[in-house]
Amino acid sequence: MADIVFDGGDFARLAAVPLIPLGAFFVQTLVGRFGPRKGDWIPVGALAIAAALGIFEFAKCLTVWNPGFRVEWKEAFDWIPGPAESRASFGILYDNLSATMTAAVGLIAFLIHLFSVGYMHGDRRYASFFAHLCLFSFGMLGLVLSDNFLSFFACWEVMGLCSYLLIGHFSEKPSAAAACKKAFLTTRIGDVCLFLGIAILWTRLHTFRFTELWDAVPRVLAENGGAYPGWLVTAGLLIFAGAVGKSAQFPLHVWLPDAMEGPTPVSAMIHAATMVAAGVFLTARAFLFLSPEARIAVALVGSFTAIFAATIGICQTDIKRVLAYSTVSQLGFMIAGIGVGGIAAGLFHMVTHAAFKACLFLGSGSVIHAVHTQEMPQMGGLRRRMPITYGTMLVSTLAIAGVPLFAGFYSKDAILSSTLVHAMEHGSILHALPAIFLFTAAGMTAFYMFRLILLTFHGEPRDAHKFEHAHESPWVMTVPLTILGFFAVTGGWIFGENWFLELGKGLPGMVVAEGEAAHHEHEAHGIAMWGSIGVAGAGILLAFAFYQWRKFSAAAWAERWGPVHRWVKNKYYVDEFYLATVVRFVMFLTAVQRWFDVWIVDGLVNLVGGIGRAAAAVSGWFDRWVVDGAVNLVGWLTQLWGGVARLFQTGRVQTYVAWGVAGAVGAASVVLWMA
Amino acid sequence: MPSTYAEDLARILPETVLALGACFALVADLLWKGRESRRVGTIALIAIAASVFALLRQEPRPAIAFGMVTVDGFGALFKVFVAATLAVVVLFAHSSRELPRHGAGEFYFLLLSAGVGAYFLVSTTNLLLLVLALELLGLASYVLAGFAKGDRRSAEAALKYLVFGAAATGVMLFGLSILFGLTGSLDAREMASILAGKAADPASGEAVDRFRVAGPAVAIAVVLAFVGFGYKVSAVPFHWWAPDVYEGAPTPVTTFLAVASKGAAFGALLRFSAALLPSPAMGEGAAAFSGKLGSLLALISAVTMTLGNLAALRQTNLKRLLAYSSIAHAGYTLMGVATLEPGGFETSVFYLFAYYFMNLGAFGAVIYFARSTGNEDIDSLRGLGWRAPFVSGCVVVFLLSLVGIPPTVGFFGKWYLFLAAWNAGFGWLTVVAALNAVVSLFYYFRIVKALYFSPESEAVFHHRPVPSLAAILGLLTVGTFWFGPFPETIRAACAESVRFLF
Amino acid sequence: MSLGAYLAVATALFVLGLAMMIARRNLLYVLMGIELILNAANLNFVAFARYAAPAGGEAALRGQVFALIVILLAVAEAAVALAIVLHAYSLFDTVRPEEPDLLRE
Amino acid sequence: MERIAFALFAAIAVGGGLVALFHRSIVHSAFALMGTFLGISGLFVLLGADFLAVVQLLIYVGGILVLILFGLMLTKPDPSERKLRRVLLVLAAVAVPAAILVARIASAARWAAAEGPLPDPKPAAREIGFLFLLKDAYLIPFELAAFLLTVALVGAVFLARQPHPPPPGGEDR
Amino acid sequence: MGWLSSIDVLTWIVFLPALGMAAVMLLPSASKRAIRGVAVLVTVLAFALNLYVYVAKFDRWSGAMQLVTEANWIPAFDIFYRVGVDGISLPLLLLNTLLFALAVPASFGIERGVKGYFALFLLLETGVSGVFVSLDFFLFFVFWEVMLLPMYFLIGIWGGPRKEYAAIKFFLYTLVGSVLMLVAMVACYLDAVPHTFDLLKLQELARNGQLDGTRLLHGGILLGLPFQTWLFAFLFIGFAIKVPVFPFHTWLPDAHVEAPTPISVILAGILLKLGGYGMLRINFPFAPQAFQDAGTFLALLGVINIVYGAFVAMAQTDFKKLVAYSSVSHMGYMLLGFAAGTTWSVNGAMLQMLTHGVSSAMLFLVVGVIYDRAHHRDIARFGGLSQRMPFYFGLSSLGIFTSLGLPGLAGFVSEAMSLAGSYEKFPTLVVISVIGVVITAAFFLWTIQRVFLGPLDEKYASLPEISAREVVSQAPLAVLCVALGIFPVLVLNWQMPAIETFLRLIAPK
Repeated sequence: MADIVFDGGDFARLAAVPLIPLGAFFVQTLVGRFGPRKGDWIPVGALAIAAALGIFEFAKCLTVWNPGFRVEWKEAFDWIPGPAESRASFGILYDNLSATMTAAVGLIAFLIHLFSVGYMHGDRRYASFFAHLCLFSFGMLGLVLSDNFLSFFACWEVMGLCSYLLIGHFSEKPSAAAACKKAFLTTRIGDVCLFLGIAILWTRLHTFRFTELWDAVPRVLAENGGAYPGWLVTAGLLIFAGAVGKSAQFPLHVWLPDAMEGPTPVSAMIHAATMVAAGVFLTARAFLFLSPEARIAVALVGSFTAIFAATIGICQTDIKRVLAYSTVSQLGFMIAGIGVGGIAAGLFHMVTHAAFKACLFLGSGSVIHAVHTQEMPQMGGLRRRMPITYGTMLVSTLAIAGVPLFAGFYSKDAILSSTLVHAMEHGSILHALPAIFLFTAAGMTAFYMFRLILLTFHGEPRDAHKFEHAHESPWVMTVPLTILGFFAVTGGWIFGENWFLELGKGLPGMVVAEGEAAHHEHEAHGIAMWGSIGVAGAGILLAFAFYQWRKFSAAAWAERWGPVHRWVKNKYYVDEFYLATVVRFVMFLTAVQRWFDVWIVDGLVNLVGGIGRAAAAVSGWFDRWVVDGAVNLVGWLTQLWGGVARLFQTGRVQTYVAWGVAGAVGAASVVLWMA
Repeated sequence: MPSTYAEDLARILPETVLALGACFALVADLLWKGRESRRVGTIALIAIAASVFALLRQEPRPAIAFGMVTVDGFGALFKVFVAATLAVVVLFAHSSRELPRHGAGEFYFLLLSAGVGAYFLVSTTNLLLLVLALELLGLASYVLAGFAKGDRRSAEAALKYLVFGAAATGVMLFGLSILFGLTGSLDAREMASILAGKAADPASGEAVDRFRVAGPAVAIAVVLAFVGFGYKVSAVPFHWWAPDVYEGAPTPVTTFLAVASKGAAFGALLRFSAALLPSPAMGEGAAAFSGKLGSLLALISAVTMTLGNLAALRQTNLKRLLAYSSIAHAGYTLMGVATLEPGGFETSVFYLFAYYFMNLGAFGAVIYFARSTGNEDIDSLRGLGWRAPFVSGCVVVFLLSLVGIPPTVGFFGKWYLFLAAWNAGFGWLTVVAALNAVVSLFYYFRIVKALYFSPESEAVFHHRPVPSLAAILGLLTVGTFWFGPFPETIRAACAESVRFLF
Repeated sequence: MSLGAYLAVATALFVLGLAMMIARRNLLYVLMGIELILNAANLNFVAFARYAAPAGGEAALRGQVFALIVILLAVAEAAVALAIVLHAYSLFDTVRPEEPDLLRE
Repeated sequence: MERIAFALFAAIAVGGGLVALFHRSIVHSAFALMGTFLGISGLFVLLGADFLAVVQLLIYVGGILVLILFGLMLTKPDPSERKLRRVLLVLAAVAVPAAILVARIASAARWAAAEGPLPDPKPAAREIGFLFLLKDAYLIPFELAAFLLTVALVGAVFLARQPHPPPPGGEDR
Repeated sequence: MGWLSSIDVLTWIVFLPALGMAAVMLLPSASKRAIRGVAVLVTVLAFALNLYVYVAKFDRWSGAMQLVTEANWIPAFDIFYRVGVDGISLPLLLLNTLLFALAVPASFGIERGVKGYFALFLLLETGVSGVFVSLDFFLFFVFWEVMLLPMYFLIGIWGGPRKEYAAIKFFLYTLVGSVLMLVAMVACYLDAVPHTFDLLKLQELARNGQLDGTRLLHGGILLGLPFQTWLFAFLFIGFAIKVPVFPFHTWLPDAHVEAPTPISVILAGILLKLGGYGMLRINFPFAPQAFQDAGTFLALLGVINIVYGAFVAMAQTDFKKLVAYSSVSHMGYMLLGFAAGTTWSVNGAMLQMLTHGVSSAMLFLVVGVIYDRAHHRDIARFGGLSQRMPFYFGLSSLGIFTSLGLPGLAGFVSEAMSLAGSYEKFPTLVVISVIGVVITAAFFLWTIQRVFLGPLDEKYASLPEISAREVVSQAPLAVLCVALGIFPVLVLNWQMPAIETFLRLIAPK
């Protein structure tokens, strides 16, 4: 196919995509807030342009399909000068993956900006909300387009900052204040691991740029006799740990549910579509550095997170918490997908998930906006009052559940089939685990999603007062909903397997299955398709059974499974577990306080005193030795000399003469003795 | 060609001018019936200025007048030192309230005659003239110490100074008589050449270096002679009188004792040890002898500075504290003398000049504070830093210099002393001196703490500035700060003057 | 007589003078002690002058001149000493040297 | 003959000193001191310093001793001291080291002195007089001694003059 | 005006504040406005001159010493007034003059003894600038002492409740340090073959191994240790007290807590860098062999600094003490960077000195703002200030995130370079120090949460927003925080050649 002509103009446009929102951020913080409508039109406008440019460039790629398409703009901006091997500079790497991501992120960000104009109407810090949202968009877009690890890491952390600021938006609420700090710290642990990974790669290969690193890996493998050297394995795992932190995978997922404290558009954008997806994007980019064993580990982590989060999602009552755990679970799907080698499947699911999860969150936002509560038990029967929201959310739920013809089905099916292929190829139980986990998780997803729909929209309104006031949201909120709903439905066809599967071939490290492996793949594809439909159907039926037809009463099951239910309801006490171990260990080191953020207010001062004493004891001895040592040495000298002086300086002149003579005699004898 | 009578007279012109000035002050006071004490002071100042003028007009070639008065650069430098101190003491006397109102004539007479004594002290190697000069300086100082007639402390100070001084002078005379006996000559330079000559060893009979024969006797005689200098310089075994006399005597007199009398005594000590010191050419017996003397001086210096600093730690009276501090500084100066080589002497002379600025400043401050707080205790100074900012600022500079913190002249003085002592092999002495400097930090900064950091004492309220005294202190501060970074002028003068000794 | 004898006498007088200054409880003894010490020194000077240059001449007289000057010093010192002692006596009303001890540690 | 005279005068001098030191009453000590001065004057004669002997007699006995007696008379007679044993102790404490040192000096010293019988001394008063006036001899000490006496005079008179006007600032700060 | 231009510009920068001090001394103490005017004029002029040198007169491609001027001072002891500047000292000098210029408006709040305050303040500036430009060890030492005294009085007289104790402690620690340095200086002077104090000559001698103490001690061995080890130990302790390094750091929190705000800005912003600069200029080049051997020990100390500083900061309730301990932690990165000795790590360490200077100065000004309003610095008693003072919250969170090491801001660049550069030499230590990074983030965010976020305490409902004067002194620093983050080139281009020459000096032979 004719190669796509990519000239300076394109690169300028591509550079503009992240820089315009950045410019908008500065304008908004300094000037915008005093302008008309508190300057919200600046960020929205900026995002509109960015999205348009992103889509235009993406369209340019679509016109001529070339899986191996990759174009670079080296040394665009020289950051740390110095000789070649220790120079750090920023540039743009634009291939199929970043093309799709730029377009998707740009569009979603624009829609969410539009949505928040309505949602955040009348908020105290309206202007700064938009500024931070706009800065976040710069972070995400910058990350997707960057060509080296340093600028990637910079944008990665800028996004962390924005998520901190946005979660802490309603800073009056102490819970929000604690949540934003928790989010930043947990992701920070991941970021630090990512930084270490980058440092290892830089020390060994003396470059930050992806392309150079990718070329270096085969050379290193060759030198090392085909096996992954130790440091490369650790670097890969550390980089994956960064992804775990950011995409809220199993050990570091605790911050995402609390992040729901932030306004809903934030949850929609950051904690559904973009930021968390960055972790998956990173795993895709760094896939080449993962050794085979590491890949299995990635898959296991992803799949376990999927089923783990799904179980919790089932018994949550807060609508946003359900969606949050569903996001964690879906991310687990994507990571597992990549882990088993289905990079394209993972990325395909990421894009489709971005669409319908954003729609679900925005939908729940408009519901909350209408009934002013997040607790599902207080909702019910809203179908009649909010038809558009109901319609879009129903469509998205169908998509996420994996019902055929909807976007989610295709991408989830792709992941399931690639896990099956993986399981068949390796055959051992360990390799089969991801497949088992994912299938059960898929079922559960269908169950809790429909539980959500039924509890919110169907059945009788449980709270009359709220029901009366419920009304459909204004157009500025419903229009983005419908657009996203449209993608939730058509996502699967437009992008379709062919686009993403083709795209996968161009990605570094993707092994194209031929021959006997291809047979496996085709066979697996069939089983996966039917399997996922069956599982989804079972989930939906169960949900209806529980909540629509009242066959089984949810409450009855709850006590029968008593302890299990309580465990699951309380999120397996993971938060409490963390508080007990990791955090306390840190606190133990500082001996500051026992429960880190649960008991902030009381009982803190004396414990802090404890650390003061401990610190003082450790370094105090030196301090005492120098200062007090000097002072009481002087005191001792003074006493000593006081006594002696009183003995000599008696004030009687005759003793003076006597001592004078004695001195003379002494001096004479000293001279004689010396002779 | 032996110098004529007129030439000799011209050579001792500064001394004569000073003596005439003293008599004229006495007569003027009688004529004005004791009422115009300030104008008598100005007469004294004029006399001092005239003597310095005469000094500067002398031609630089060194010469011996009247057989025993050596007139050379070294003598000139110390005469300027004494004259400068006298001038400041006269100004201090103006503004100090401790002196009786109508004894001005006698006071300036005695002061100037003490000055004459100091002039002769620094310009002779003849034992006779040395004793006379010491006695003249001494007698005048005894009376000056007791000058505040009604005050019992001053009377006691004079008494103690007299008794100890007389005893010390007596022992020195006895030592000198033995020295005269051993060498048969009265001039130190002559003695050295006699001792260097050959003499029959009583035991073996053959001609042996006289020094090894008479060595021990000469050593004892020199030690006895050193008693006279030690007492004047307040070196350790003979310093007992210093704290009591400094505290009891009126402050201007204490200043005179601490700076002029001590400086002149150091001058004489330097001149005698240079003359008496056998040059290495006189055989290795002599070198051993001077080695022994050197280490004795080093020992005395170490003990002096350590005792001075330790005792000062516990003082509450400002003058007594400065007394011990001045003993300590005598110890530091002795370090230079102990090296017994031109390089070392030069650093002692420089340190004396550094000592001049900082100590005069300190005593001036005592007078200034005594006027407003009525007494000399440190805690009566509390909070004065805010009421008398200028003078307190000067005091801080003086204290910095006394401790030896850079850019002050004190630091550079100590720096030269340490270097000279280290090069002369007294490494241990440098360490002791450094430790002493650190200890001295504590008691000097107790004054700073009182001035600035403590709540105001009631004695400070009726403080009234004294412009004339403040001006003098200001000048001294400029000296302390200026000669710190730019010590070259003084250092060159000292180095050149020391060359005259050898 | 031999020079040593004169030296012995002089040393004896010196010792007596010193002892008198240190031991006796009356300031006037101090004065007397001073005179004794100075006399001892004089004796020494004259004795050495005599034995150093028996033939006379300037060297012989050098000791005597020194002795003369020392006597003169003694007079001056005695005068000033007496004045100071009496002055102290008028203020402290005692001649015991240890009475005036305002200035002490 | 000369040996006997030396022994006599030395005995008077040292004996007078001892009596002066140990006698309880100060007046007797003063007179014993006169004996010492006479003894020393005699020794001077033996040593040929005739002018000096006369000066010694005139000034020490006539001047200084009278001065001390005046001092005695003007001050209140203190009760005679009892603890003479202490004085003996101090004497011993001073005598022993002094003796050792001087003995060490005598043994080590090679006196620049002639031994054996000395020619009889010539009267030297005229030469001493000239010495004091010769420019290159002892003119300066002579003039300076004169100046010293005036200073002593002025100082003594100032201190002794009555009445003492009260000093500013009260009796005893 | 001929002679004005003849005096070289560096001497002007150093002694201009001294002239200012003289002018202030002459003014009557009542006219506060005139005194403050002189202070502002002098400091800003000094900064402008410095900027002119930084931009125009300094050839940044050559790593050698430039604008060197020499005048003899005490020829008898080969002591010369040698002044010069290179890539290492010029940025620090610029930061120094900038911080002093910014601290002047911050000290307009001082009412008591204004004349004394500004006189000592300007003397301090002369002392510090002098240290950065002097090329003669004796001149270096004199300026080092000149700087010690005004600091003692500034803390002692205008400080907080326990000011005397803090002042004495500061004085004693620094005095011990300077005595050690004095001994080392004398040893170098006596050991150099042609007795000299010239730093460049001494570096040259040390480079080819002639500074080995054979002339001083017989055989250059004392108590079993070679002369170089002694020299390195004495100098290192002397400078480590200033940095401060772990065991010698206890004076810093007291000095900071008791010092008035503008003084603790100077203390944190510049005085801590003197230690680092001293190490770079004197300590390491004079004993290259000992430096190589002590590499791991230094790195260990650095890591202890990082981790210990972070943990103790976590435990603090006083905001200022917290920032003080965070400075201890940040200086740990510098030490680690020096110890590793690779191009990136030393450049990172050098940059860390500048970025920490900017961020800690910013933080102390921030603390100063609250302290002026609430008269206490207890973090636990604040709450929800962001609602009352949003603009102030913006500025302070910028400062905090810079110190946190957020990419895009100044802190990240230097930390990343130091850690990445040191990974090659000390992989395990870098991993441990990364814990410090996380803990730093923890205590800073916890502070933001307790001070700014959460419900507004009604006691602070009436707090006024940040005043124009305070913004004036913080704005340049805020701009620098962002500028150094995005364009570290602004400083790196100047310092890289100089660091190259430094690395050649200490490279193992």
